[in-house]
Amino acid sequence: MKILYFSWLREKVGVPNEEKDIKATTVIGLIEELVQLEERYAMAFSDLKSVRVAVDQKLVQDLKTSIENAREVAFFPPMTGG
Amino acid sequence: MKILYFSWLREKVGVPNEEKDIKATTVIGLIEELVQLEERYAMAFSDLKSVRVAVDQKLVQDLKTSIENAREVAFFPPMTGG
Amino acid sequence: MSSYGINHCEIFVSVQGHDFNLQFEIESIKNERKNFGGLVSFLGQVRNDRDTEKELLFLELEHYPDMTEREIISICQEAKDRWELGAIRVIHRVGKLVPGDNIVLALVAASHRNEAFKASEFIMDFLKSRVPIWKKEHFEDNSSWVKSKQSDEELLSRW
Amino acid sequence: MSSYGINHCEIFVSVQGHDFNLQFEIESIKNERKNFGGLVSFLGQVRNDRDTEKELLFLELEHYPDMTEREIISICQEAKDRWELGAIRVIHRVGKLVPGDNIVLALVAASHRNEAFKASEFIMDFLKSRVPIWKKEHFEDNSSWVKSKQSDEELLSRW
Repeated sequence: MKILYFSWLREKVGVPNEEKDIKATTVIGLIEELVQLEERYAMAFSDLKSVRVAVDQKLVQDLKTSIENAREVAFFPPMTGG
Repeated sequence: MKILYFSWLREKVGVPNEEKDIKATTVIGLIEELVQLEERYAMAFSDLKSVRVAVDQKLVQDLKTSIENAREVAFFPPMTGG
Repeated sequence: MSSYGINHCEIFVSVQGHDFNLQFEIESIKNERKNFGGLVSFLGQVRNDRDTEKELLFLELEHYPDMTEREIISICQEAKDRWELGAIRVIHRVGKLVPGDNIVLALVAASHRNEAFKASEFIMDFLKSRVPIWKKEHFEDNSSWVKSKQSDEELLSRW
Repeated sequence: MSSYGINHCEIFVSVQGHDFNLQFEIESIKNERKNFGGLVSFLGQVRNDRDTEKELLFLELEHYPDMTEREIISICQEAKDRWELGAIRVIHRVGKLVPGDNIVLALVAASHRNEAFKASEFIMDFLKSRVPIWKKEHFEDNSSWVKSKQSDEELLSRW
């Protein structure tokens, strides 16, 4: 699965994107799996209220959203476009 | 006193403006005085709900507004700018 | 053509027969104040679909010289008092205009987009029914004065 | 860059590094449909007064390629469904921008000014907090990501 990070989440994780074999089947499961891996993930996901998620480029509100069959999951802070 | 007419009021009266010696001291008095003069004024002022008035280039809502000391009074239909 | 600088909000108003250029007007604001953040513009043009039966040949805009410009300036000053604005530029054309021609431009620059939007809508609402300008539509075989709309009058009550 | 013609409302969206020209974009709409009646545009530029203490050197706009453009198109389609519009053109720049540079342009053409104003505000409100773009401010000796504003989020509830 392709995982993407933007803005300060990208800076904390240290890479813009990565391919990972993931066991988790939901967004929150994926976050917990990443946080177990390394300290940089734990730092990036320390405040989930500031984290927004897109599954296959669609914004999802619920962290329990399934990621089974998803090609890519993106994590980023609240958007500041316009 | 200078009296100005715009849009279809100008077309009905037949002139864009004219100088007149006026006895009336209010807007409604001026209208009544003009209507007595000639049929074209009576036609122009036949429906006062469609007539807007400016005294010295300031819109007035009340037909009883004084025109004493006024230099010019203008009559026109509701505006359609923009 | 009139230009006033009040409370750091530059107000520019012109009632003119000749055309204007939106890009030029925006550059004028940029030159005055480099950082306006947000700029809202309304550009009005002559349509030919007012009456679907007939093709509009041209529009004739009559106005009350002197008073027109002064009324527009007073609308802009009212807008400047209600919102925090950086600059306002309003240009209204008069005379004969054909379909596709520019009629009116209202530009409002502000630090916050919400204020620029509000001020621009406010100015357009008042231009529609409080400025001494009248439109006459000329068709192939007849012509008629555009009637004021009750809906335009009602819009004023929201301010 | 994407262009869709749906229900006679042309939607054009571009997320790009290079600058744009408002006059050119307006001419593009005019060429497509001669008589739009009213055209509302919002032009956003980089200010340098976000932090009055420090001078902004440049702004860096990061985005989520592919998704950004698709999200903007979906906002425009929602606007098209809510109001009767003739054309929508949205351009959002990404990359490094200095104070005074254009950031974003939202153009909406419609027969009635009220609909053009509403649609344009709607699009800007959603661009602010529903499109995957993030701004980083670079000053002389530090840099920081722009925080999203609660007030921008609250504006969405009015639609």
